[in-house]
Amino acid sequence: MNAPTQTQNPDPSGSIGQDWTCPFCSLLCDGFRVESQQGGLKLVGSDCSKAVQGLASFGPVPAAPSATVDGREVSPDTALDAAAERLAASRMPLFGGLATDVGGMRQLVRLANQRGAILDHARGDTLMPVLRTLQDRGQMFSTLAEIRNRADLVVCIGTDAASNFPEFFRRCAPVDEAAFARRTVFVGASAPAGLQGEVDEVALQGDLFDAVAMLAALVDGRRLPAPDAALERLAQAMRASTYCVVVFEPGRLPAQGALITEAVLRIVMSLNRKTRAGAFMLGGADGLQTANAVTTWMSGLPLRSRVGPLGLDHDPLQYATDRLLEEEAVDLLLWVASLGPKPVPPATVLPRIVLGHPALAADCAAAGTVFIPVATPGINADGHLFRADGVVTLPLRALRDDGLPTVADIANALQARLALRRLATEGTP
Amino acid sequence: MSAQAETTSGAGEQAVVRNGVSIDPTFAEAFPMKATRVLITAHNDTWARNAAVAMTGFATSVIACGCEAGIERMLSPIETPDGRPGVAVLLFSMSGKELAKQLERRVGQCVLTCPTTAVYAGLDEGEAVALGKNLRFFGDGWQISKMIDGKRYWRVPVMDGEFVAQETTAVVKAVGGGNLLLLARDTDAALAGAEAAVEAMRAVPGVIMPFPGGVVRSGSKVGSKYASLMASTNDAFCPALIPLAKKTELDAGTRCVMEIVIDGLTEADVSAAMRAGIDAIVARGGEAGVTRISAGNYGGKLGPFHFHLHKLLGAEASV
Amino acid sequence: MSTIRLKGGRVYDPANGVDGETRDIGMRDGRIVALHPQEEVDHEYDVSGCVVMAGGIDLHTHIGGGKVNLARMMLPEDHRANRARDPLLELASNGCCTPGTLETGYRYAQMGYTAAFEPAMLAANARHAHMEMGDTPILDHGAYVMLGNEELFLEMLARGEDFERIRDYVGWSIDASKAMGVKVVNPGGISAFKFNQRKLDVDENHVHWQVTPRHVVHTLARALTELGVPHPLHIHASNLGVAGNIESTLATIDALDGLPGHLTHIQFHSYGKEGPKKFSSAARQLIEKVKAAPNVSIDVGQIIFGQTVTASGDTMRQFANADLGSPRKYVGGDIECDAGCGVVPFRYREQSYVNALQWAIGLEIFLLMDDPWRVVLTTDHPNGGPFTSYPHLIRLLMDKSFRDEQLARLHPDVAASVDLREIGRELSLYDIAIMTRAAPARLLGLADRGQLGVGAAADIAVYREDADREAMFATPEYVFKDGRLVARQGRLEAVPVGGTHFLETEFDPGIEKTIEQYAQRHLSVSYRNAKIGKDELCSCANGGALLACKVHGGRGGK
Amino acid sequence: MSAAQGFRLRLRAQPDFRVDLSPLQPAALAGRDVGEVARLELRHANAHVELGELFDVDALSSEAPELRLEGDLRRFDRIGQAMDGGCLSVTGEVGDYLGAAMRSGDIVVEGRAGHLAACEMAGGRLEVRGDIGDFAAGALPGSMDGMRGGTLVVRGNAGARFGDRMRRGTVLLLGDAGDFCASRMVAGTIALAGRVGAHCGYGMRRGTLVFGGSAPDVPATFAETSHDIRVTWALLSRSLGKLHPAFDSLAGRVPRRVVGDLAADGKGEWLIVG
Repeated sequence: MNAPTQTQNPDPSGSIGQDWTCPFCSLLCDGFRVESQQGGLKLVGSDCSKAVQGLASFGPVPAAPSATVDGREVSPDTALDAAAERLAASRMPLFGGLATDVGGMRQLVRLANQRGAILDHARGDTLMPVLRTLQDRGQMFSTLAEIRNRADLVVCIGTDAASNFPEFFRRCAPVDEAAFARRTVFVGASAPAGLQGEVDEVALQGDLFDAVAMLAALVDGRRLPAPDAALERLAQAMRASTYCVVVFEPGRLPAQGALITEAVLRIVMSLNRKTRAGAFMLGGADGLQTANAVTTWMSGLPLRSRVGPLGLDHDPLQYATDRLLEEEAVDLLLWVASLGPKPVPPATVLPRIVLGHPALAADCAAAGTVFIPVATPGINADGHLFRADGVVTLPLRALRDDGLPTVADIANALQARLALRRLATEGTP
Repeated sequence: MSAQAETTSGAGEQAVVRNGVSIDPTFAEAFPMKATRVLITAHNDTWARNAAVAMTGFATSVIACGCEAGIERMLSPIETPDGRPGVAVLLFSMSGKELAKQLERRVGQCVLTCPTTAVYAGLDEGEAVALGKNLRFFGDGWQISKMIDGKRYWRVPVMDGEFVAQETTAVVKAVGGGNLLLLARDTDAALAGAEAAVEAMRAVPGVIMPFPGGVVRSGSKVGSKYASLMASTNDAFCPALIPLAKKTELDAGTRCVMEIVIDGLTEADVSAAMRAGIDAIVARGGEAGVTRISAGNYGGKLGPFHFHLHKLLGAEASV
Repeated sequence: MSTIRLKGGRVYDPANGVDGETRDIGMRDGRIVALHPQEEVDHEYDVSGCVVMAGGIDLHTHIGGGKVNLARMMLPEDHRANRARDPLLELASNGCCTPGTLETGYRYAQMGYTAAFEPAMLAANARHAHMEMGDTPILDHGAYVMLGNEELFLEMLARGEDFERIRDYVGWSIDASKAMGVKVVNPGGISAFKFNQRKLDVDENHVHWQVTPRHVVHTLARALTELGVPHPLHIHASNLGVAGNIESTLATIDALDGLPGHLTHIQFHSYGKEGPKKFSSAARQLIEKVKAAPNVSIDVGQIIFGQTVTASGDTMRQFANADLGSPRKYVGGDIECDAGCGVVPFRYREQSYVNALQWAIGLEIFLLMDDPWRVVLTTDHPNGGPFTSYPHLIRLLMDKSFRDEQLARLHPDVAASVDLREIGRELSLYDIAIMTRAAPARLLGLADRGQLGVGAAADIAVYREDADREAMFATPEYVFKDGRLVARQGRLEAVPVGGTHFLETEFDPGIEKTIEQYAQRHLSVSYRNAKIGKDELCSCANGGALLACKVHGGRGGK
Repeated sequence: MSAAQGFRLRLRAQPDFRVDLSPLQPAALAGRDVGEVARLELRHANAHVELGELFDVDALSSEAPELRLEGDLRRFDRIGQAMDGGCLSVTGEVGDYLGAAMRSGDIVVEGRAGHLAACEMAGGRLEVRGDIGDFAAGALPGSMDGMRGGTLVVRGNAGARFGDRMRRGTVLLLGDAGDFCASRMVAGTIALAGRVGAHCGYGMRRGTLVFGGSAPDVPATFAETSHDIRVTWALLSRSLGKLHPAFDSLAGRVPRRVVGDLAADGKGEWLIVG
């Protein structure tokens, strides 16, 4: 297989991640350290459950895991040959999962172009609502540092923010000398313990759709037949704040959540007529923002698109992984899960090629599956990921070298093999 | 429009006499105009009529009114788009542009304002002209558009509910200035004859008689001794001027003349109306006091539509 | 590497004073060389009947970074149509206003451009910008980092920090973001908008920091001069798009106080408020001022009729225009105490009085300016129109009768009254070669680009002579990048990875302490991650050549 | 082989992947012969397949452009997309994008239709006798308007987001609507004979919903107006009655009217008869 990743800190133990960026959620915290303990990895400076859990999936002894074809251990080259052969035979492949970094995604888009593949991310369902609102109406967003320095009112809608993003409130806590008091209001969610500043909860009358609609109407100054008193007070506070940030979590939105996202945008646009406000989306786990950003800039269209010799098309409904597999509208699944042992590739009768965390080997031992273990950016490879806001891109640095190739390495190697096959059969590279 | 320069008699033609009424061997000369029909409906026919009367007020002659307009007929609920009582109104003008202007002003001031009304196009074919299209802005942003069966309606919130106006109506080429001159022995006879003629003519579809009560007494000729006036009294038909005017069309027994002017959507509509008017006078007979029927023209030089009275009498005329 | 001769073309190479002489051009190992007429070459191209110029250089085109990608995501309808492509060399990539990076590279190269510069790179988004440019094939690229709205900079200015410290900060920012220059956007205004200020004139105070745009502009211009940065401060002045903004534009030029400055998309800043619509051309006022200010250069930002999208860091102005968007969509963001972004789709219409006048103002500026070395051809892609309209724009400038035909289609009040009707000037091929190659190279300090002298990089465009200049410039006969044939008659021949131009500044590293402390207190990213190293740049830029540019003996270092 | 105005296409076997049937345009195919139609290239995965490989083609003795498709076509998308004239009928089920952006002509589908049927439809008449999927009469991502004109009649039930961003035209739904019926509706008329799911009219800006069947729950961001709307109602109810007998009793009744969604522009209306 290709050259192993360069590693900057090959120390066997001790403090190995002075400038570590955590790849285990889309906040990409870069303020903690990692220590090597008995060969395992220990988080220092935080008790973030996501980071702790993520690090725990990298065992004390980085065994060199083997690639498998139909459950049989094979050499890396054999696995690549088998994968290339199956890709070449596929008439309509799906590249799913896509939990990878910028470098991996760049090469996957190129590889997809060779085979006319559909690209969808494991969390495509949580991307589509946000994307659809951006496509249909736009977006008005804020970022962590702006929240930290400016937001006197943070309204978390349908999320406590902390369960899935344990470091969120710490990352955007006001600076000591801030000239404003922070108030945080949770609509339809319970406040996490230990928050700085004033904290309130607003219970839902109806569901989240109802609450957001009513809030939008009230922020806009509409007279409603029977307004909810708590939401009326909240709307008043939002209009009176100097910089209000509305936080929501796309992963927790119900079906047709794009309508909530759009209502949030309406609230924010409406507030900005007189005061300042922004939305902040707590989304993008498993490299979702990264996969979407790279696909978009290279092709011009976002995820759930097909790229290939016949051009490009974007179809959020048809190109959903579940639907494609269920309807057998594709004939091969290439699954990428390099950022941890999840997302697990879906079971399917179709042939699978899995580029994944070594722990996925067990899920990939079935016949019809080629499994190639890959490195994780931020653990045993360098890389880049996009943060939840989609604006900030951070470098991830390897903590150690487990001798694993990156997703980009594998995608490159597959491209080269496919080009050779084409040369052999068509006489063109 | 009632501007006649002179009345010419065909060379050698003789007047036809019917039931004691003498019908001149002459013709009414008419002009192309632009016209539209709108339908006004309301909660009941009183309010529909109120709107229509106001809208067609001060619309006797394009000379100074901008358009000629009148009520064509009342409509029963089954004849209107919304199933309410209504009125069909016709508007005529010399150009489509002027017609559009007059239509919008009159509907805006007299129909939009009138309780419970709605207004619709009364013609399907023709060049579209704004009806509710600009009036909708009265709604100050609250107006709603609604497409129903391929037609667009505007719904403007007003104090009694909503004013519904179809977006456009159609403008067609039409005919203006058909006319009859009724020469009578005295005022009573002239009025009674004119009233009877107008009543008969109103039953004809597609026409209006735009003057007050359908009748005009100030028939005019083109030009004046005063440079600033375009038209002046039709001296050849003024009984007061029989001994004075350079030329008169009247004999001493004629003491009063009335004119009926007809605008119609088509040449046939104008013909039908004139025929109905002549028939009504003839039916009353010369004894009733209208002894002669004539018509106004400009010698056939100005207008393309010539309604020969004898032709209107049809086959009977030659008998 | 092979040796190539272009034989018998008419050469326009203003940097070397060559104005249409017929001569051969030799290339070897990616460079232009002098070849003896008898010397054997590997490839000889007969280019008689053709015009030979250096590859085009676009010094202001939004080709990479967050706001461009947001614009792409926002306009799927603009990206649905597929065009026929070469399946071997071209990967699927679509779009007109904000095409995918691959499409951007293909299209630029196919019309003879070999370098393009992203003018609005946020420091917070610098990696992303370099990544997108790295995925823009064939073209060399670089970016100007946006300064002048970061809270740290404004705070330093507000507390009267020593100029040297600010200069070090600017030097550090260029180095950290691997920029090729510095752009200031609505000086202080992006930050002011975060404090809910909706307007900021040149001598008006930022509501929170109590500093003026004049102060910001002058400080940055001085810092760049002292750091020896070749490209003058790239200035997107105050009050973009506002009727009567010529006043703030002239005041911004005054704020430079003789220091070098490049006023970008100047068309959007040259509006008077005369006439029935209180909106008029101030092109003559502007040009009078620029002629008298040799320290100032401009690019135009010509508008082109049709659908496009405006993407800018100027959140204050973009939000103000959000309701004018067509289709009605808006993206805005306040970003990391650094700057912001605003994206508004826009459709310029011939029958709009304002748009028609904007169009005329742009052309007036091109045609009234007597020194082509100080006016660069741009549409501010995609803000005034997509870069693919350059050949059309060139024809408008070179062909008075074509210009008049277009003028006749505009809003009648504009067509009947604009100064443009009276301007008979038609630009020459030599002028075009200056405005699209030689001048941008000179303004960027690219000594070996934008020219065809011996030793220069062999970035060359060969156009077949055609009286229809639009057709001629749309589809060059041959395009060479670093001596390699990359396009022939509108078809790609090779898709090399472009190189990254960036500056190596010198500054007192002591400034890092201040920056680190600020980042710890206020920001969300570790100070260490604010810096892009050269290796990292290489990986962001997709492994393309790193084209480090030295500063001109500045006074910044220790 | 001689030219024909109409053709019958009978599906022989299910394709391996989804097939794009947008090249099947009755007006464009009229006048061709059976062989030409069979050689039509259809997009199938990353390649093209000749129509004749999937369908048996016969000529019809139609006098006007016509296509009759027979078989289970659920893997076939874009039937009648951008259709401009002629008649197209399908005996079985169809895939997504049925009649998308169609401009004129007539389409009748006996079976059920997939997602996005009639999306951005601009004219003509489209009737689905079975159920219909999500986003029928809706908009593609990024498009400002969904259905823009014409008439859609659905005899079965509709999925979610029925009439999303619809701007113009008339839609009759005889069965029940799913959740978020008329979401973000811009204008136009949707007449409903059955029930609606949750959050009907969510984000509705303008447009009219006529509830001829059971009365819906009115959301908190809608408000009642009690003014006299008999004029508009007369116009609308008469028109709907003419379009389908299921609505011919509307004209004699007086509806309740609510407006909303006040969370959006609030100029939409519900006319509730049931």
